[in-house]
Amino acid sequence: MHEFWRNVEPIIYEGRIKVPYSWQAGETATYFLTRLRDEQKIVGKKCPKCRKVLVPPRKNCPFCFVHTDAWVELSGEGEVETFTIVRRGTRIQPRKTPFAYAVIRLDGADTRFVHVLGEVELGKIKEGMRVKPVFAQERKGSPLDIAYFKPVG
Amino acid sequence: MERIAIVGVGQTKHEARKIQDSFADMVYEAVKMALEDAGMGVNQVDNVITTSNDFWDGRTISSMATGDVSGARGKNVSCVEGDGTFGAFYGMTRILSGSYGTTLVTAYSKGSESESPMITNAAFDPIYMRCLGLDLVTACALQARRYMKRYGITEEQMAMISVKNHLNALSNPNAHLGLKITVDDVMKSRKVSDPLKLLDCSPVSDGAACIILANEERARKITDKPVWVKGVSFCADAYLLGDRDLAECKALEKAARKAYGMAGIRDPRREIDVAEVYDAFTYQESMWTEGLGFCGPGEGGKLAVSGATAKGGDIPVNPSGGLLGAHPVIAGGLIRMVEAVRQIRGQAGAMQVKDNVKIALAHGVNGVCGQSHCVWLLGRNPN
Amino acid sequence: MARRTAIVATGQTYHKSIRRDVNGQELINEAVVRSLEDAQLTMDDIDGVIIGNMDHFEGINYVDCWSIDGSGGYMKPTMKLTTGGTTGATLAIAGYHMVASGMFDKLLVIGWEKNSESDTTGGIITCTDPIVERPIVAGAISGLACEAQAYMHKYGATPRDAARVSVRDHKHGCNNPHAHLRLDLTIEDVLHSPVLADPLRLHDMCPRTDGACAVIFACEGIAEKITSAPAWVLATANRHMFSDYSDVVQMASLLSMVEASKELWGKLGIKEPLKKVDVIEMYQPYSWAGMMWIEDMGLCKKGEGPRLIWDGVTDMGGELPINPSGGVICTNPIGATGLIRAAEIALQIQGKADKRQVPDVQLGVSTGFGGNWWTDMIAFGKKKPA
Amino acid sequence: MPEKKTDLLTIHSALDAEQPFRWSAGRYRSRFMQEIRDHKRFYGIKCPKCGKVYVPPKRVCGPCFVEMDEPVEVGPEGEIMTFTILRFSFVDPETGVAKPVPYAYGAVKFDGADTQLSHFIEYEDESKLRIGGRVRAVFQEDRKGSIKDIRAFKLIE
Repeated sequence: MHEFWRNVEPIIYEGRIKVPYSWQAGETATYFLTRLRDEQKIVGKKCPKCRKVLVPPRKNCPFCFVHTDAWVELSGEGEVETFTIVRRGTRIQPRKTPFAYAVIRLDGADTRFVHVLGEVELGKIKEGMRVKPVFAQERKGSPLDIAYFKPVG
Repeated sequence: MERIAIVGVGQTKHEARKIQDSFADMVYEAVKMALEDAGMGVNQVDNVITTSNDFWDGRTISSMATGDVSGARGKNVSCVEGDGTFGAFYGMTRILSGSYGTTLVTAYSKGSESESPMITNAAFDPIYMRCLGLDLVTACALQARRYMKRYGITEEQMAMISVKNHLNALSNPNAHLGLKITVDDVMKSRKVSDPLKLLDCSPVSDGAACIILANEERARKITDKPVWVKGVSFCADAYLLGDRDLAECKALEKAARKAYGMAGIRDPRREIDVAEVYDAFTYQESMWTEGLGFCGPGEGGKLAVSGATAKGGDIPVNPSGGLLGAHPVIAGGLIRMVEAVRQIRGQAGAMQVKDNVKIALAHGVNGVCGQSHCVWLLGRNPN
Repeated sequence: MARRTAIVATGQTYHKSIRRDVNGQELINEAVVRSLEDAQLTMDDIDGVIIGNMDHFEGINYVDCWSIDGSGGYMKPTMKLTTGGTTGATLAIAGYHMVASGMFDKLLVIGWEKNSESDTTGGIITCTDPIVERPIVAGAISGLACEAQAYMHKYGATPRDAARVSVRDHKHGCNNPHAHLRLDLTIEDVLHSPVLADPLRLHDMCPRTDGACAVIFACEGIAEKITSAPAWVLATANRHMFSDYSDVVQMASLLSMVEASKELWGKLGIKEPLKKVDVIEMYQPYSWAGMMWIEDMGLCKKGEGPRLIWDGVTDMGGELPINPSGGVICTNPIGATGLIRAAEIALQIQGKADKRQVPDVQLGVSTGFGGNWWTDMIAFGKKKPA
Repeated sequence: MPEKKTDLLTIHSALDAEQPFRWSAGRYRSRFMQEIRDHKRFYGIKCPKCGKVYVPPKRVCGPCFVEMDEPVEVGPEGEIMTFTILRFSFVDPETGVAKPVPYAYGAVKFDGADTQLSHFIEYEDESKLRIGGRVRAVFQEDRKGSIKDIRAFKLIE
């Protein structure tokens, strides 16, 4: 290699991609998110073919490729199927570490719902634990209108 | 199906950071190596498939950066966005369609140039999931716990996989992270997201890989050591994490079944001489060995500690060190194919599992928690 | 032996500047459902799904995995391809190879984009080299404007000539219910629209669109059972040269079109495409390209493009109608656009193009454009290739 | 379906949302930008097979598929191959903010180069801008090893 290109101080360009996004929720997700915001209710939608209640709701069933039809209101309570206690923090996590994510089987739903656990002793979390949603004071039509799920009783 | 062979392979040394190389500089090395390995000039390459990911590269139309150095000038070219094994599948169909005799396939990533939690968080649905701040590691931690709790698999059993693969990586000149460690080292490594600890997780590396495919007629002219494609298939499971039981890998089972059917394999554990699987985390090697039928459901933990998957075992897994040894993201699966080819040719050096490797498996994954799998069966003999 | 392969069915959304009522997966689903209805098939009949868009327009990584809810790819082989503006054509070419190879019998191919979800120019700029080009580049529009300036300088074409191309496509677009823009513009309307970047005016340019297109490819033996008029793929050719914008030196002609069309006409044994081809759906993101690139495609000599346009050769009813659908100037959901071109040619060959039908189409060509002035071309025929 | 027609939600990405990167320029472009930063000089690289001089320099000549090595100094003057004047503002992905218009942007071929570097072109009088116009680079005072060390190209009267 020619001397000119050898032991060159490597130039690094510290850049970013900063494109503003505005995702349209569509009718189905809008209904789910506005029920969280306005009535602190979790709703699912039922597929007429496989009879699964999908939470979060989808306009068409990913399993059967048919349109879902009936809305189903859930109590919001459920049980922890699995969870992880996050130790390494990143800028985009909603809470300071250590905190827990959980996969929750909501009563009356056939798909699982993933969210954050709060007001809980991390050492006490285990599979099967009954939990219920705690809604945020300030809600704006987002999955974070549920601040976290906490143990029942 | 007309016979297709891999006639040339190349890969860079995979490292934490290739600070002196642009994408093009890095990919050119792997392409040059594959052409030299096949003894081909670039004009003998009929068409080119690049695989890249716009998000990891920080550049939409990321295929633009490496088209010229992949030898695409004056040729038909395309780009698959996803793991290199998927790009290789499309490259193969470009020959089987009768349009081309040879296809050159590249795959690369520079994991060092972006913040991986931000990049993988963008794989989550922007309306329902993204604001939760999940990334590949925390989502896979949920899967790890679900799987290990379901079958009573212990962290120590998974740590054995880390010990095995990091040790194998020591004898792999291209690997990024060869380490001589013990189960205790793994158990004491920094907790990331329970049950995943630092040494349970593959690193994110910079690196590139390249393979050259040819039809039978061209393959026999190009090389006396063609490695034949015996079977290949891919399959995707449901998307949202909640739409699946994270302890299961049905898409891998379906892809493996189809690929085994094409290759005429009935007892994978006995008929496959070596497997290079997509071990982004220790628990994944255990899960994928079950999905591939090397053992029954939930027996991945026992298999990991049985010694069967070590270099001298009856079903060696990742003698190259796998992704735990080097993980240049998009090139992860194509590197598995490169290592499988070297094993069949008996050119794997200190990593060689035995001298008469007849059937090797290579496996790639797209998406979070192993949502979409591609399984390749490669062989020494055409029929 | 390669299996002859055809497009047997197509489905498109009604393309709009913004589809607030659906999210990305639901937009994709609309096109997929329409293609299945067109083929009288169900999702169970489909062997695999390939999909494409441009990541940074919606900011979603691993779209092949994300799109399962809408694409129907659940527990099926699913793969993503993306090559910038040419993505749609890249998908159609992949659809051909995957089926002709024997690995799939009935393959669903989907192109989509929701351009309303981001600032398109801000998104497209990220295609450039981050170090040498991106800090100073001014989006796709500036590159196209530079090309038009070079062509104007070399061949004396005028903004009025370009306006005639725009008027043609806007007129054609009025016949297409799926088109995003259906405005019957005059030359003066185009000339008086605001200048975006010399010499390009607003109505010379394509719009930003939310839209999806789904196409089903099938192999011989199955294609004939699905439709009485399969649109057989006769040949494909593409060139994606130039990794760096600094290499794109030939600004007054599209070098990738010169090379790709030479290969395509060679494969088809066509000496005079103007006479042999019945209809073209061209990925022409701005009016000037409608004069320049038909020269590079070999329809006429360099500099003669404007005359061909003014003589009405490329109008409906002309010798070689171009963009009966209204083309990209009327509709541009970028990831779908190249596939929409292929779908529109299939409709022409199948005689299903309603008010935009060109009579008795035997041979049609669709193209793709994007990246560093890349070109993709696909030829479709009514007669099954020998 | 929902009883009362609520207005449809749009989910906005966080205002400060961005994907940070640290791209390596690579050996050839690093040297190119250091020469600009330190000596206000421009270097290309020559293909041993076809003789083409690439600016900015890189490792491989695409058409010949051969590695290049020979550095070639080009410029300092150059010629406008083509240009445009931007009159429409858009979001610059670097800053997330719209870029002020009008400004000129064009492709400049340095004397001795075979490819063209695209950059801003500064002008007092729009009508003087033309293809073939002779230009010279104008540099920032405080240069940091970025392509922006060239403030723009200016017409030579």
